[in-house]
Amino acid sequence: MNSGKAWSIAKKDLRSELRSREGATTLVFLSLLILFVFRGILDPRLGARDPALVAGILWATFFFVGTVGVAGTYGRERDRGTLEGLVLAPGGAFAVYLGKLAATAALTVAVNSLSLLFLGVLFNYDFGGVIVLVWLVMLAGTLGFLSIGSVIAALVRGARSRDALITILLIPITLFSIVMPSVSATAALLGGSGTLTSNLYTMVPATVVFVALAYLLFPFVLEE
Amino acid sequence: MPSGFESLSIALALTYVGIFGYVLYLHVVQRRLQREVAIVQEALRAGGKK
Amino acid sequence: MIETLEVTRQFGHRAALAGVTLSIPPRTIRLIVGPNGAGKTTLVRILATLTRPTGGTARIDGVDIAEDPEAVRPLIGVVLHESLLYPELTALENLEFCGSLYGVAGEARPREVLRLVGLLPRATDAVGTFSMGMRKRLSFARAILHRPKVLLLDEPLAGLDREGARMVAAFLRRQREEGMTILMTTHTLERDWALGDAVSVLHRGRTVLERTVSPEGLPSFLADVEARTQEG
Amino acid sequence: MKEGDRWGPMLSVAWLGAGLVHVALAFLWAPDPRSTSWADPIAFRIFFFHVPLAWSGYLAFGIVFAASIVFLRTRNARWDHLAVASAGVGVVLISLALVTGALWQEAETGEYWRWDDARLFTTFVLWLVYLAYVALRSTGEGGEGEARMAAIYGIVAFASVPISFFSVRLLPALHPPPGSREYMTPVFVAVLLVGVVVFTLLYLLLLRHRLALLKQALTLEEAKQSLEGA
Repeated sequence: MNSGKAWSIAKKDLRSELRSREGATTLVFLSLLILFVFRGILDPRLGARDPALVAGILWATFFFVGTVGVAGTYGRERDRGTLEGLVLAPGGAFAVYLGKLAATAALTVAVNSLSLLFLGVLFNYDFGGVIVLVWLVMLAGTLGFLSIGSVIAALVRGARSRDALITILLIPITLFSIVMPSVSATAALLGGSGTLTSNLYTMVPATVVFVALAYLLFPFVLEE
Repeated sequence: MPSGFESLSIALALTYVGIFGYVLYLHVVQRRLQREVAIVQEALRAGGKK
Repeated sequence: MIETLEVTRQFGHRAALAGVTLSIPPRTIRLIVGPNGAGKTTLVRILATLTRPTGGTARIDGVDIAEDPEAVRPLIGVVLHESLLYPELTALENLEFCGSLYGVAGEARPREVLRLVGLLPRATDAVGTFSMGMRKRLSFARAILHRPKVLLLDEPLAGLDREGARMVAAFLRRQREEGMTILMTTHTLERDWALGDAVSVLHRGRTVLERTVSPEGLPSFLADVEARTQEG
Repeated sequence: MKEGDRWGPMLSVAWLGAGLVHVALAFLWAPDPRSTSWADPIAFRIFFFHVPLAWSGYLAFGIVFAASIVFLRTRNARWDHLAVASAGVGVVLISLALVTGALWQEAETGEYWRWDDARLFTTFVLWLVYLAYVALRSTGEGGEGEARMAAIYGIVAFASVPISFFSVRLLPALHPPPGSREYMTPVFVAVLLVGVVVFTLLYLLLLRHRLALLKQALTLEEAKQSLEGA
């Protein structure tokens, strides 16, 4: 595994993203769409003050933004046939995984940060001093989610119904290992009861195992 | 709330209905495939091809 | 140098390759000919370590592609049907990115190969604006960027106009002079006959015939191919 | 079943016999009246079916996991067929385990479903994961691409079950499942073991059926191809 290759791929992905901005705009609009839907059905007076509800809304948004983001990065490479160029280069498959994971994470974390802002505005919800910790939980959860999300997205990149498949395959794997702990950690933060550590404590090992799985399996994943 | 005995019998019934249902399903599909194979082989022979 | 012995590729009962045996010395262009579906693309993909062979052995410059694909990759330059290029990036950015993957730093080598394929004036234009022929030539530049020993080309002249094909042919002859081993698949043998040093015929996944190229040898060769592939 | 198939009938007879014995034992077993760890002694007997079903479901997916690893290594299509067949049977067994688990939970606590019952929870995760596996297999592409995809997912999915188990178990809302262990009398354990044997036999029987079906589908595929090719 050659970290130089990973770094070059990350830089290339981000440069392509800045140049075409195709991924970013899709994700921002997706985030706005989901938040508007929740805003539409929830009367701010009664609904949006409950921490568990706000955490749930946030993580529903983060889940779909992450899924579409990671699907896009591999989908585009596969459709344009450029992924084989990355497999052909020396440095191993895991470097491709890390490079693309870094670029996707940067984009997704940026959009998720915007989502926090949008929620604050749409629900005129004041996160208060705890916003930094909420952001950190978002970061941890997003990295955990993308660490396995990339594997699944790369895996089904060539399948006909890949977008549906990605969601179907990702939900069972990430819902209980990443998303639910993140939701309860965020809810705990917003609700003031500080059991944050026990949730982060579970998400970190889950992420480590996912990255280990990626290391073992990615050479097979990229095979055509 | 169904009584204990009802729950048990429902559980038992569902389990074995499920199992035999699945076996039956496998059997039916197997039969259908066998018929299709016979048709295709017939077409092969009729066409005189190898 | 490319050597393969009874390379096969199959899944279940479908055999994409049923036994390919080749020996291609350096400084030669080997044409691989065969109808569509004979396994030409599969052969290129196996040698390029993109697809795993099911059986047989294949070595590039003595390195076994199944045992040590990582060691093979720096040795090979590959041109596939897809151009492996990013349309939103410029020609130079594409080559610099590819260079970074192969440990070739800076702009010097990228500019040099761009000049070789006559695209230096378009260095800072987005590849998305390039014509089909220009993209093909850029993918050749990409393939030789890291100075590989072997070139694996899957129908490189397909879709090129006369002018484009002439430029690519000149390019390949120059690479041959510089010691490159070149394997090139084609299904338009008549046009590419003069370019090759030898021809191998692939029929139903097997190498069935091999012949060194001689200027007037085409008609008799075509007759032999016809004979050999009839009773298959 | 094919004529040269000695095992099939023997396996079925063995399973039927053992199954009847197991059902009889489950009914005859009388709980120790003094112990208080379950609300309804009769309904508790569902336990003798729920646990063996869940066990054979886990076994089925363990085999999908192992077969997927061997397939990735050897690329021999036979392992892929084993994985597909085992997953199909596994989903059926796990679905029955969920149903019996819910019925038992309802008899115990009046609710059909409780998230904080760790056993029910992990069985549910396993069920969800392998529904996704079966969905992946039915994209219909067939061939090595789909087999490789499914093998890799089979590995990741199985590994995610314990991860999900530990991640959620430590959530504050969850407490360890109720019930002490004093009802584990030797007789009880014996009946349970008979159950496990019966349902493992059942798994093997269903697996053979499912593999035979797969073989049939392959011969049809081959016949069709030779029709097109010829």
